[in-house]
Amino acid sequence: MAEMMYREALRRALDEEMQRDPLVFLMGETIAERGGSYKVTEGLLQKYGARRVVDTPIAEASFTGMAVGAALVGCRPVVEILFVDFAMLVMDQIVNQAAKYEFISGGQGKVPMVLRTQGGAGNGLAAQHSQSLEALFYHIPGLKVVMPSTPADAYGLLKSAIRDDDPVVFIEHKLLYMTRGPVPAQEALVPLGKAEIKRPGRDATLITYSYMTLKCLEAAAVLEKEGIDVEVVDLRTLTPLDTQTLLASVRRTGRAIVVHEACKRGGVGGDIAALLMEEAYDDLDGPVLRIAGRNTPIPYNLTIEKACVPSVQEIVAGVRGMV
Amino acid sequence: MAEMMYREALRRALDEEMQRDPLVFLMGETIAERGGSYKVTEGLLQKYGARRVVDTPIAEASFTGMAVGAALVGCRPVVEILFVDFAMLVMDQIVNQAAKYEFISGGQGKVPMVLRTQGGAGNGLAAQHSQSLEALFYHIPGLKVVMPSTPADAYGLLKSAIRDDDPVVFIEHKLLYMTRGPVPAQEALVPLGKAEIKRPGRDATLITYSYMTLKCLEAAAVLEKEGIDVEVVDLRTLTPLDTQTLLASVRRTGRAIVVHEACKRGGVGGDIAALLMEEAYDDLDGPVLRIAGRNTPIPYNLTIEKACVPSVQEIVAGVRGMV
Amino acid sequence: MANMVAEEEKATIPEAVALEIYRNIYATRRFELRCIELYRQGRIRGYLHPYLGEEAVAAGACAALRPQDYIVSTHRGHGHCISKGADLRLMMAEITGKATGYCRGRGGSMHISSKQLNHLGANGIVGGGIPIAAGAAMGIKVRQGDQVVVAFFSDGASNNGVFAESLNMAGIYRLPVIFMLENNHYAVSTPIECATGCCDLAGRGPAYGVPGICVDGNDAVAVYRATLRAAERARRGEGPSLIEANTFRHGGHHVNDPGLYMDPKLLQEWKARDPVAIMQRIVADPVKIQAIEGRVEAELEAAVDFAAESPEPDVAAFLAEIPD
Amino acid sequence: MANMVAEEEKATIPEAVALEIYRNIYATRRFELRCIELYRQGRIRGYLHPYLGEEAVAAGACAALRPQDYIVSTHRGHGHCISKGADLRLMMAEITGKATGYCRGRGGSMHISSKQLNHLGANGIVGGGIPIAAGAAMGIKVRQGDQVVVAFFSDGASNNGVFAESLNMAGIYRLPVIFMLENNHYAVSTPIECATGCCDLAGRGPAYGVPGICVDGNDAVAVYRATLRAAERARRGEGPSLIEANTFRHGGHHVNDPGLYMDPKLLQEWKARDPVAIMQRIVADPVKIQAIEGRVEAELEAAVDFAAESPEPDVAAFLAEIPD
Ligand SMILES: Cc1ncc(C[n+]2csc(CCOP(=O)(O)OP(=O)(O)O)c2C)c(N)n1
Ligand SMILES: Cc1ncc(C[n+]2csc(CCOP(=O)(O)OP(=O)(O)O)c2C)c(N)n1
Ligand SMILES: [Mg+2]
Ligand SMILES: [Mg+2]
Repeated sequence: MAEMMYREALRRALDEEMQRDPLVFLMGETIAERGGSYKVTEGLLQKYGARRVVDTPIAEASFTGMAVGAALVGCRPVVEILFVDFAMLVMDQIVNQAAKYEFISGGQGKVPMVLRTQGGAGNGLAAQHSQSLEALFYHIPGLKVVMPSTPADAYGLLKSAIRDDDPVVFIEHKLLYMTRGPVPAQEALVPLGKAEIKRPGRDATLITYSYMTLKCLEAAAVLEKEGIDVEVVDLRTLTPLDTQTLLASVRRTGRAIVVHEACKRGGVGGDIAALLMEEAYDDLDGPVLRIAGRNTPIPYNLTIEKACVPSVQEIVAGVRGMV
Repeated sequence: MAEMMYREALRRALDEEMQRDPLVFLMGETIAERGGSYKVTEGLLQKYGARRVVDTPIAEASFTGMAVGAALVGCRPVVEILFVDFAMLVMDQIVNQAAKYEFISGGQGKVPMVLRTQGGAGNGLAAQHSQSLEALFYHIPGLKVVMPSTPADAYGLLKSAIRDDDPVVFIEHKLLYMTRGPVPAQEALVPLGKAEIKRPGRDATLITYSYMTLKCLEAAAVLEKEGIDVEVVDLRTLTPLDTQTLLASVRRTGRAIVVHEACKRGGVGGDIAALLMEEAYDDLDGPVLRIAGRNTPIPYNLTIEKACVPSVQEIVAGVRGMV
Repeated sequence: MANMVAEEEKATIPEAVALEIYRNIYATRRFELRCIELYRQGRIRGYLHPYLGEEAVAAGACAALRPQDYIVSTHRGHGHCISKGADLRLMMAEITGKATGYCRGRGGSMHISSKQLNHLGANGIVGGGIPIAAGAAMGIKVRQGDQVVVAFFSDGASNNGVFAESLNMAGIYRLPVIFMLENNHYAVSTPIECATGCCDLAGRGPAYGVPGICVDGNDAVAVYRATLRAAERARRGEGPSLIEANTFRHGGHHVNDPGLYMDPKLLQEWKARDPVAIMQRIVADPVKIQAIEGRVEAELEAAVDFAAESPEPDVAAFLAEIPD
Repeated sequence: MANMVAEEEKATIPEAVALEIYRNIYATRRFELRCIELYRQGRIRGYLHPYLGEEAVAAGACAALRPQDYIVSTHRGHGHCISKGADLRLMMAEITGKATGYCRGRGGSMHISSKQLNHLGANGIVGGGIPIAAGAAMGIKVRQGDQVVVAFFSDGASNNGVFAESLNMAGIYRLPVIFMLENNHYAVSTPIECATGCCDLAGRGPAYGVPGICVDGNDAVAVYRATLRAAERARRGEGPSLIEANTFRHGGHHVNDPGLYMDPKLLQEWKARDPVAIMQRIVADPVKIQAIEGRVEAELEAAVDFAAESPEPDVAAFLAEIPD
């Protein structure tokens, strides 16, 4: 095990996959010379050259479309969209092209591309640089959606995403880049579609992903002192969703809260809650609840920004209220 | 009451609002000369001139952005995006600009625009012309989402949408344009945010909207013969959601199914189901279920296309299984 | 059309090429007419956008390509598909929604593609294919292959932002892509003069550093030559080209559009320069022409029969294929 | 920069205009420097993109506008806001996230706007404001007003599809909008030569039927004159103009970017042509210059104090405002 930062883990994944497969290449804004806004691609230009590490103009729609085209001729492009907010510029290419191609071609072609992007609030970046928009991808058949919370997962999932034959939307979190954690010294893939129980517990299940996993673990630590034993399930991959692990957990604990930073209305929490209640109603002691972002754009001011996303206290109170 | 087609009702709404307010104007592809692909804007160019009925190039992102700008200087633009699938091209302008403006300006400005578009399967138009994507707008704070099922609602809601000071995504259904129904002879607005009980019933609630309202009413007619009395609630407006009417209904019937054509995964059904269970768990006899579109793009072939969206039989079976 | 290359290029081209071009023009013409019949009979559904009148663009362009080269097509894509070498049976099966079609009935006319032919697909999103073509060219560069990509699209798509973006990026990266702008002068009912303040569409190339030329799109030989030059340029690593091929639809935007808004005089002028007739004059030999036409008719009837006899996609199998 | 208008236009302009321009250039310069200090002290958060070195573009352009004219700004928007007449107190309050700011602390530097000033807003999406500006101009036409709209944006944004689309539509509809392309030669660290195959950005106008001219963006008078001409043209109903104003950042992309990738020779050359100094030479009168500077310093300190003393937005009130 090596200790490393989330962003280093991502870089290592890119590096190893580029080494392994000459068809993997990167495109994005200021990812080459400058190494990316969050330094994830630092050094890769020097190592792999300008043919495989490509700085683009500010033309998100088309360079994402280009990734689709490159994937169709057998490459494995990884495009970086600086903020998931800007992914709104590429929805046509993602929703109508990448996600649909295999289907409309009757299975003739696949689109093995990864769209790396980054979301979440917390740095005073305001309404167009702080969104959590995974629900928009989650709803589209043909896409896989990955949202790692730890360096090890970031590393192992990005490698799997690159090797996957479907288009994968890989969403990092801006507050995670500098977090540290152990990553296996040897190559280690994390399969897509497998949730991980980050903390086992008996009294209630917190279902979460990305940065909120850290908050849930903090909440669990607080609750532990009160004798409440909480299970924290980190989805890691939203689609395919690991319903098996989820169902097993809530059947064991009988209570669950889905926690995410994205706005509650129309967030994936509702879908997961509905699904668990459809499938495990009789094993539940009450409704599956949601603790999620307020239904508002994110403001610039840090104080009110903080009020927009779930806090540890809110999660603690939520669990207390249900057990 | 006058009998008219859904598309005629829409046209009447546009006509009356343009008559009433010189700041209302229309933009879209082939809406002027040709009267629109679905003939909704027919005759309006002749009546209001080229300054207020504007044919655009195929530049959806920018003409939608132009609507935002026009709204900011006091107009009430109504833009037409031919298919909701193409709305993926304008997500940046809708999500990052229109929906955010009031908030980021600290309430200084409003964006009173309507984006009229059209969705749904059923005509063999395949994967890029048949989607139901309302969930993507439903998740975004700052937007209102309207999906009328009848000519009267289409008429009254479009008028309200145009007068509303917020950006409204107004989604019609391609299979509804030629349906007929009564529309008040006098001017009659339908308020945004009010669901309508299209059929009262005691045994279970079907919560639905848009074209699926017709299917639910058909299902209710079938079930009536079996002695099952189903309430059909047509949401009409998805945001703001009329939770009051929904809660009152499910508290009365104790059972509910949300029915929509959009893919089940991440559709609004999950959100509504979760919400109802959070709020009315003790009044329910079981989980709120969902009957929704398969998690797949829509194919061209009519037979398999049909298999992708809920049928009357499926709804009937769903209700039978729960009462 | 000031800088349009030679109105009707009579200079000799290899006979095999001329015959191939004529075959594809004629096959497209007949295929489209047959599709319109089938549509009227309810055997084709959804949208059908005939390529009637524009056949020379696809036929000329594809004749300049090798099998390993790629094309990206549009909603008006039958001509591209046929000229890239499609099996008419698999095409017709697809367009009639049969399980035996190129896309197993899932795609239809607007989404036809063929992996085997390196045809990356028609597209229901106007302009949607342009960045995909540029990306395929980028992929070829990454793979260090020597293929070129032709992106077909029309005047309407040229007003969409992805065209400017893709042109610009193709220029920067010197991608082996040819932007084949089929200027048929209309986007549905909107004439190009109403959709831009500058109708010199080829001129948009230089604005982004990409050479742009204008050719007579009803003259397949002119298109062929221009494409050949652009393909050679691309293979030499000199980058993309924009070719504006001027042409005209012989009818409305889709099968149900009578196209009444079209200028009748202009339509007549363009019809007088029918690509089928122009190419017949170039091929010249009536025996060869007849032989080609006979083969095409037989192929076409076989295609219609094949499609008619083919099964519909199986519903249960379809549903079973949907992933979790 | 071949067709760049007169390097440093010395021709007389009304003194009041010259003084206003100098005031805005100087105020912007000082405001930015003060913001950087405050950022280092942690009193400004998020992104801060200084307009240092580019002040003449906004000051020159806005001097050609009337109060009722509109502007649309960018992430690098302080200069636009100041030159449109902003109250520095409300600006500083906004940028430090206070409840008294233009946007009540919700927007910050990247989203500042003022309804009262007809400033439609900065934007966090590169290029996002361009169609909004065209649309404001469309709205003016619908209202039959006589205002014009200036869209500020930079070279990076000019490679985004919305620029081409908006330019094209502004041309068709003859919208009263001025596309003010602040070519500072970089998009973050990417030099414009690496982001397009054709660096004649003004030349993109004619490709869409919009006249394009190139001016020295460090010479506020040149920008002023060009804007005035474009505004008059717009008011006469003749439609949009594209103005490429060449300029250069005096530092990195944002406050935390040292900008080491910038060509030091070029930077020095541009710094030698500092817009503050150029405008001082034009105003010439040292007494008037000093008077302006004195007033700006006082205003600025008052703004910093006002912001410091202003309350943070109230959390409970904020949450209560969220609609259902
Ligand atoms: C993004 C998008 N907008 C609108 C449409 C509807 N539509 C289909 S074809 C067409 C006209 C396209 O014109 P052009 O690009 O000139 O192609 P042509 O039909 O002339 O071949 C339009 C507007 C679409 N399919 N996609
Ligand atoms: C659509 C979009 N893509 C990327 C970014 C990230 N970004 C912020 S500023 C910037 C550079 C913009 O360059 P330019 O348009 O030249 O403006 P300048 O910074 O030079 O004023 C980038 C890439 C963004 N904000 N929006
Ligand atoms: Mg056309
Ligand atoms: Mg710049």
